Amino acid sequence: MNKAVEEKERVVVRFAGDSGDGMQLAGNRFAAATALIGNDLVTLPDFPAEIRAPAGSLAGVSAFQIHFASRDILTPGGQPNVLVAMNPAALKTNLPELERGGIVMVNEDGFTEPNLRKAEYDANPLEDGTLDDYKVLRVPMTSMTVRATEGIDGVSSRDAARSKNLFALGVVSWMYSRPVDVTQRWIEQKFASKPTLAEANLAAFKAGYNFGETAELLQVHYEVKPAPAEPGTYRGINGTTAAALGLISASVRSDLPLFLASYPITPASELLHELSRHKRFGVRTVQAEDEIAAANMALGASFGGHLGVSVTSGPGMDLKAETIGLGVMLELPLLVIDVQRAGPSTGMPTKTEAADLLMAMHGRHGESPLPIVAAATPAQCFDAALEAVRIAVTYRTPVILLSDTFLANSTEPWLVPDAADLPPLDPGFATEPTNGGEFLPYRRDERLARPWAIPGTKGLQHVIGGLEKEDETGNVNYEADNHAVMTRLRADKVAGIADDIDELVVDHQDGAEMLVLGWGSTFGAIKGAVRRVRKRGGKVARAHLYHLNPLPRNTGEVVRAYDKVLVPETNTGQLVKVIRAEYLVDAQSYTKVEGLPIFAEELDDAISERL
Amino acid sequence: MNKAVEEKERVVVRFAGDSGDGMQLAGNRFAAATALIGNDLVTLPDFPAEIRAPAGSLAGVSAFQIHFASRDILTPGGQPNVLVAMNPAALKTNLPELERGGIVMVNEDGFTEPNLRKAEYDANPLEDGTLDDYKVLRVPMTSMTVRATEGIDGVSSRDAARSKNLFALGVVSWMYSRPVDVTQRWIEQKFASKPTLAEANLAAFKAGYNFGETAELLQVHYEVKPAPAEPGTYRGINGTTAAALGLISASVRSDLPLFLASYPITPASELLHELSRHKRFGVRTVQAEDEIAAANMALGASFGGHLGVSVTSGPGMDLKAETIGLGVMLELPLLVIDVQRAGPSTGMPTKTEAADLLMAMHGRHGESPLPIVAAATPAQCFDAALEAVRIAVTYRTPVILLSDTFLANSTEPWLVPDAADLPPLDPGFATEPTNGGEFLPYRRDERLARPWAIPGTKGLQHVIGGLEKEDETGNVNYEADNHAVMTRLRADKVAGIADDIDELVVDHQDGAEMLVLGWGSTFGAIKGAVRRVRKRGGKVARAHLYHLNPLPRNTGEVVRAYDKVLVPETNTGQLVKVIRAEYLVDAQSYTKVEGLPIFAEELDDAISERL
Amino acid sequence: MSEHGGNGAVEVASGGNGSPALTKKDFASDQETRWCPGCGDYAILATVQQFLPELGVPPERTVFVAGIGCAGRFAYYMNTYGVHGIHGRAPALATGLALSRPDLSIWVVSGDGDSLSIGGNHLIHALRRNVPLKILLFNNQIYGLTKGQYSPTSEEGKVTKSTPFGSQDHPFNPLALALGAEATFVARTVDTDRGHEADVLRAAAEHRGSALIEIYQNCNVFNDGAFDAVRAKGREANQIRLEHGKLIRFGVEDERGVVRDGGGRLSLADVADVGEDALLVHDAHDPNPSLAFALAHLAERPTGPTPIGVFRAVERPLYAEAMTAELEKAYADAGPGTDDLDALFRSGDTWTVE
Amino acid sequence: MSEHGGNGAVEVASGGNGSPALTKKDFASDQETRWCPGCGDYAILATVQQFLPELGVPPERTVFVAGIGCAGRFAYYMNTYGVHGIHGRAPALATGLALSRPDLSIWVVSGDGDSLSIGGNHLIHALRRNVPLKILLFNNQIYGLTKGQYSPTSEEGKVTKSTPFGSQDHPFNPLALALGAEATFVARTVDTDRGHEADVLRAAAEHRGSALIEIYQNCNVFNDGAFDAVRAKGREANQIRLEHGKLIRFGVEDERGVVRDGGGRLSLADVADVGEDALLVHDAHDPNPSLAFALAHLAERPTGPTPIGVFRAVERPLYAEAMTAELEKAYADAGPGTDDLDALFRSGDTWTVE
Ligand SMILES: Cc1ncc(C[n+]2csc(CCOP(=O)(O)OP(=O)(O)O)c2C)c(N)n1
Ligand SMILES: Cc1ncc(C[n+]2csc(CCOP(=O)(O)OP(=O)(O)O)c2C)c(N)n1
Ligand code: SF4
Ligand code: SF4
Ligand SMILES: [Mg+2]
Ligand SMILES: [Mg+2]
Repeated sequence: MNKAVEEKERVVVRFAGDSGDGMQLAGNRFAAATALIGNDLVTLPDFPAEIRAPAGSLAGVSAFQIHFASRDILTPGGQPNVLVAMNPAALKTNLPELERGGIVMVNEDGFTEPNLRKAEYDANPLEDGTLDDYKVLRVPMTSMTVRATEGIDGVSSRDAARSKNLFALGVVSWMYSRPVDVTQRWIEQKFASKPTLAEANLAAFKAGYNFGETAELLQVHYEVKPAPAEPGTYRGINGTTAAALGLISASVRSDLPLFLASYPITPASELLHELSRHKRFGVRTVQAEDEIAAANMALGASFGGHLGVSVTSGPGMDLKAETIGLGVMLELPLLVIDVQRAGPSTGMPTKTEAADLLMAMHGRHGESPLPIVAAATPAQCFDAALEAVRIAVTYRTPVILLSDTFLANSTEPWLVPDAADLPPLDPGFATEPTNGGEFLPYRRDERLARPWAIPGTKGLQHVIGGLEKEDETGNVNYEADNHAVMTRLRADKVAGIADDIDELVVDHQDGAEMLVLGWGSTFGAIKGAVRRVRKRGGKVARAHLYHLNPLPRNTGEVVRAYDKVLVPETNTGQLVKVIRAEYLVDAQSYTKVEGLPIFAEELDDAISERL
Repeated sequence: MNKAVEEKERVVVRFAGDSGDGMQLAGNRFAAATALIGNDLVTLPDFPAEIRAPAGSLAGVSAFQIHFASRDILTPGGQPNVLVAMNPAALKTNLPELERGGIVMVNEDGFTEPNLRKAEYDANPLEDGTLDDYKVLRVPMTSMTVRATEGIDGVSSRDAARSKNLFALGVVSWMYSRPVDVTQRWIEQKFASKPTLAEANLAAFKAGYNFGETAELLQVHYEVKPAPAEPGTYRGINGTTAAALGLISASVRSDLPLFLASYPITPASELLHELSRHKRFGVRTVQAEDEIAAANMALGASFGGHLGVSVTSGPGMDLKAETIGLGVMLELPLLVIDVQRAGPSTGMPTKTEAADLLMAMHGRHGESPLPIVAAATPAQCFDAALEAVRIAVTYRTPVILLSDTFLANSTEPWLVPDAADLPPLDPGFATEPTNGGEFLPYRRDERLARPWAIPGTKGLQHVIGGLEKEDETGNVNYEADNHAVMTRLRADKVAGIADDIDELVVDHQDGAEMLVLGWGSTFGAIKGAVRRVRKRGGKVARAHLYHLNPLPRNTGEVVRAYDKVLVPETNTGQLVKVIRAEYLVDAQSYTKVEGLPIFAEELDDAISERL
Repeated sequence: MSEHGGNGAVEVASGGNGSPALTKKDFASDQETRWCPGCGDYAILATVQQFLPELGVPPERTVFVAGIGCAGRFAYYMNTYGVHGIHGRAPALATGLALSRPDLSIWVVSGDGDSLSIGGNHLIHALRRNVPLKILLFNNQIYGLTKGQYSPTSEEGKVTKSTPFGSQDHPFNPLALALGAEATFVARTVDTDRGHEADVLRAAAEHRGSALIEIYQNCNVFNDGAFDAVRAKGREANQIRLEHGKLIRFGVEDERGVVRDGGGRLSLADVADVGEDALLVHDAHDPNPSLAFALAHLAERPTGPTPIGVFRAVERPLYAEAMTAELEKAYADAGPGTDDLDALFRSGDTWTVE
Repeated sequence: MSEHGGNGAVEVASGGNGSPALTKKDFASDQETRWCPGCGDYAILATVQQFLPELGVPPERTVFVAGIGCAGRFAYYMNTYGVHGIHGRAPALATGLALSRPDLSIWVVSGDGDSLSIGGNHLIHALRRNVPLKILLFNNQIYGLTKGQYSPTSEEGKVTKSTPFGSQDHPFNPLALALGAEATFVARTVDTDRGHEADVLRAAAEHRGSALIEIYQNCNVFNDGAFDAVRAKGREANQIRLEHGKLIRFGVEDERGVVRDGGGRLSLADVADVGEDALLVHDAHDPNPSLAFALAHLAERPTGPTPIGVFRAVERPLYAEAMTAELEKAYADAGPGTDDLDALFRSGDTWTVE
């Protein structure tokens, strides 16, 4: 039976179920197929904070959202159009965000008495009218999956039930006309060693797809045309992988072996995991005893002539502060990546937030300025990593690269570059005494960077440390004038980087009186919100900061050019403090501190109110 | 023979010698006698950074400066009028600061060939005209001391030589007509158990005094009349002791046992040493294994119902950051005292600087606001400590109290208060469930402070931790709205303290268009500089911040009331950033980052240039 | 302040302070437990809640200080006072509490990463100081909460998320480390062995001072079966149960034992071969920790016969006990008043201006 | 990169890499030494500078990583590469250097506070990992640089600036702690005993892996005479010099020795009474650390007969040695290039837009 096909420009689907239900997998496979069709997309997983909360409990719900469209999109989307709910808990926690009139597909088999109780439902929401405002698809996914896999020998009905996520994937794939072969191929490869599992999963997936085609209650399905995109090869990538590839690229292009020392912490651990797999690129990874050790190990490796990197999240940043300060004094390259998460203290480890900017700037005792780079989108973490390394190596300084949970976990298409086009980077190790016979480890070049002389280089032996140093010689020195000079030199070196970075680019619009200024992961939401405002004829300009210290030279000019400056942040207003202090403009804040990214829709409202 | 007596309004004397020469003692005794006469005074010791650099070396010079006058004074003084130099190294390092035409008294016996070499003098400065612009007193102090102590049995000439600092003290005491009996009594008490030493030191002191009376080359001596002062009992006090007494007073007035956990670090160790002596007041002190442990111990003691305090300096602050953040989440009283020193990193451990303000504000991950109090003068450390404790206990919050090396080591007269007049402080422990049967550890009072329920209280068992808490119940909670609410509540609680602190007091002057705004140890220099400017008819106003977070309610009003706002700081400009960001006024910086306090003279120039 | 639980030593079954005998319920909080189904932590929680009433220390004078990790969640499930601190610092926070409140019974709960990786320094210092803390080290040889990285107790070559090619480092022997750190009480037990666990907890509670209790805890999600050799049903034969003053023997019919060979080294032997007299007698009270240390090294990994029970339990003055008593007295009798303050203010040179 | 000093083990007196034999001067920097006159640090500095040429590792491939403290100043006086890090973290920084540069000979210099108080965790982890570092622990049982507070090795009851009524805590036994932390090489020597010190340094240099060398160092300003019992002239009789494979005996005429009593405990005896055969033979190579541990506890404090020398020296794979070699190879032969990057970028699902 042939069903109607409707075209849609953009769709947001959310898969939600128990941690054990494999929703992340279903979502990721749906994203893969979607990417291959050529839709633009952004995804956002939402893990439960608990290791594995009791099955069926509210705390145990795991969700995966994907926003895809036939035009470029910027955020994982606010309200889903479709919600797949595998059990009552998943329905309860996710229904509130579903658009009125949206489609909710539930796994009927999951709505058992005990599960309803665990979800704290007094009555069955499928019966009591809770879902009246939505298009409801009640599908007994578990039993249908079990039936579909009957006869595959070696597969118990318990195993079979586990494949229900692929059944769900099948239905949704049909709904949005996703290609079958992509998923099929993946299943075959993934379970190559376990043929029966492969067979079961395949059967489940197909059963779901066929259910879509045949089921009475599904009359239409949809098509989302490919999005226009720059020609080239693409892959889906999240911020973690993008950062990893950026670091490896920096290592290859600089010939500096990559050395990562880290202590596990959510969400930063993923980068440690990713990099630990790249032997081929000579990547050394160490799981240190704590974050202090991790930072010191990275600094030690830098002293040895490696590219020393340490990645962590909020609490770990606190612990690295003293060592970063040492790095400021030693003037050695050191990259510290802060994958920000919701704080303060242990806070909400799996939730996103970007409230570490001022700590990055001021979170060390004494005057210890350092450059700060922030990534804007998942894929842009690649460039951000390259840029952070460039600055660290060129200026012999610790650099803090700010990312966050949202960027780390969210996926978007990445236009894969040609490695040969990536800028080479010369570490410029010192090989000769600076000064006739003598080596002056703190004699600076025109950028105020000092020589990087690594052990093994004859005649350049020197000792560096955390005590104030004499200008040029680097000997310990406690004199008043020298301290003033060195303090200024350290500051000027960092400030001078402004000559070496791109100016702030403004997406201006004639007649615009408001500038929306962003940094970090608010990029997509801001661009999307501005587009929405403009669609309705509103006039607003937009700019995004990739360097937070120093700020681009023209930043003052830019912010002064508008009557109103609005700074959206997922903190209580940090960049806005910097802008106000630097340029004395009455910049205003839009803040959201909920452990969630800002969405275009809400920011649209915020902008419109203020226009 | 009777010599002429001249009167002077103010005098600055500096005692300088080798670390082994006992200059700190000579200076301190001179200060004691000076105080007892009723002069106003401020002293400043300058210790060598080295443990004990080689005798006679430049690195080994130890100096003590005292500024005393017949009117109130505010700083240890810029240029000394008199320099006592016990050896060539002391002369070399201190001569540059002596006023042209000033008196330099040298210990001739100390100017030996080897000592000249150690001081890197090619020629003997006593011979080569180096001292032409000064009044030079060449006194063979060592030999005269030895001679004076001859015949005291049990005193070798080596021991005797050690008393030459008292000889020097004797001469200077005569020069400025200091009473003899004060010093005499002190010597007798101090060496009660070692009568021969007492005798020797006394002989040396008297010999010096008599030398003054008899020596040809001293024709005049001076008198400095008592300074007018508020009636009452006074004692000389430095910032360390004042803070210690403030903490003990807070403990007595609140009935909270004082618990100090610290890890030794210069210059903060002194407070640990001081407090560890006060058994009588039930003061518990612990030398922890590191600063992280120290902060956690103090926090644990606070949970137990004690007054938990930890004192440290820059590097230690870095290490306490994560624990302070935990305190912000636990909402327990915790006092962290940062005796700032010159940074970054290990920096210049014995030198002063106040560059930790922005770290105190932002040096933790996530949004973790806390109150900040800063001491203004050595004696004022007493009130600052009381105030910091009041806020910590009243608002159940960590508080950072900022002091610095200069305040800690410098001495000034302190008008001793009556303990009974000190404000009592009620810890207000929770004793009853908040809510019928239930206890809600995060239900707040009108100040937004939560109940402090300590172990042992039946029925109030509760568990608190670093994970985000549910409003009122304090249970772990990861919901978006709750996180927004709690983040705001934590911020509002701290911001609300502004209703509970003094307004910013302005020392205004009609026609003044410039406000000099200070915080911390710049108090004396600012007041002194402003007085100098006004003396010359300049018009300038002055205000000093004792609370850095929150700022007094009227701060904006005050800074907006002047065309120019000048902020002197011993950092590269930190408070100025805060003022500019908060009030959008074009406040300007005067900064000095030399490991030294700002002096009134230099600030006078800075102000005058800008008027 | 009451005498119970004072300085961390309690007479077991003291019947509590007059109050009606305590029950397990008194120690269970209303919070929903959130460990993975099948986690060894559940068994430990049950045993602890079951055991505590014995001590007669009421919940309000019992405090659980926990680190970060799955283990750290323990505190939320106890109806006592509790602090869920930051990662690795629980022993330090608990030390501050113990020094300020010697009247409390204080328990620390921590994982192998929390205690031995980031928190190693605080652990060894708490032990050497002999602070009255009962430290429960849930050793699952893995990082659970962060989803499966290796820990300082994981075996060499362990393949985990952070070590896809196998871990590189040689693990700690937690008991040997504690003994090297001058611990006065060192013991080991197994999560699911409720009887033995309760015995060890009882001994720890009776001990005056700090006690380190390593609990083999199965993480069935990220490191399942790590302790099967001594934990799985039917493997009791691998448990060398140490009891003070008793011969060290084990096996289904106690047919094996521990002997000291000529070189002075400890080894396992069949009682039949060596004879009873050759067997070592366990002396947990030996002031010298060398025997306990040798026993800790008898099995480097829990893969075969492994000693459990109390390795060492010796008397040593509590940290700051004398001082604290003195301070409390000074404070209690003549609680310092404003007159004392006035005297203090005026100590040293003073002068008066009329 | 040269084979010398590789992985921290060097053939002593290898005569260096062809370069003219090295001398003490090659290792002395031009910086003025700034310790108190009479400080034990001077003697150690002289011995180290004297000894290093033996190794044949040139100054540019030798690195001194120092912590904060008087001891930490050591680095400035060596004409090698050096880092004067932050307090307590030297072993961690040195670990990063060792892993990235296995060709270097890396020495860590640290005090008892730096290593055992704030830095305890990094020390024990470096030791358990067997990172090729030679760690010189200058133990003066006091905080020198901060002008005299007690340290984790100070005796109980010590009166210092921070403990006017006497310290409260029981000290660490540094060697016992190291042994508890799985150290592969543990030794002790005395600052002024140049000959013995050089022997110990030599043994440490020859050892493949991390070496902890406790050096009794006199702080004549804040803790003078702490080691007189074993250090002062004429007290050599109190030095129990351990030598692998030799009988453990000491005394002016070797008239005393160490025996193991019935209970298996070590004790001192007169050779005349017990006879030579009863004496213990030192086995530094015993894979089991129990004997070394017992010897470390033979003298709790250096107040009487005290063992010095090499307590333990055993082989164990270096941390990450295999992995590092592999990485260096991968990097060296086919140094990863842009082609490898392109392949890496395109791994996983990709799609193309024309
Ligand atoms: C300062 C800091 N670093 C890292 C983390 C992340 N973290 C939380 S628990 C943990 C280790 C958990 O392992 P373990 O201590 O063995 O406890 P388990 O979960 O196995 O019970 C880590 C690394 C953190 N919360 N804080
Ligand atoms: C983070 C930090 N805390 C404290 C200090 C202060 N400090 C410097 S050295 C030292 C201890 C010195 O003792 P030790 O390590 O035994 O070395 P020694 O001076 O005795 O050779 C301390 C506490 C510091 N520099 N940094
Ligand atoms: S991850 Fe392991 S330790 Fe943590 S709760 Fe689950 S089973 Fe238990
Ligand atoms: S204080 Fe002690 S350790 Fe430090 S230099 Fe002086 S004598 Fe040596
Ligand atoms: Mg664990
Ligand atoms: Mg020391």
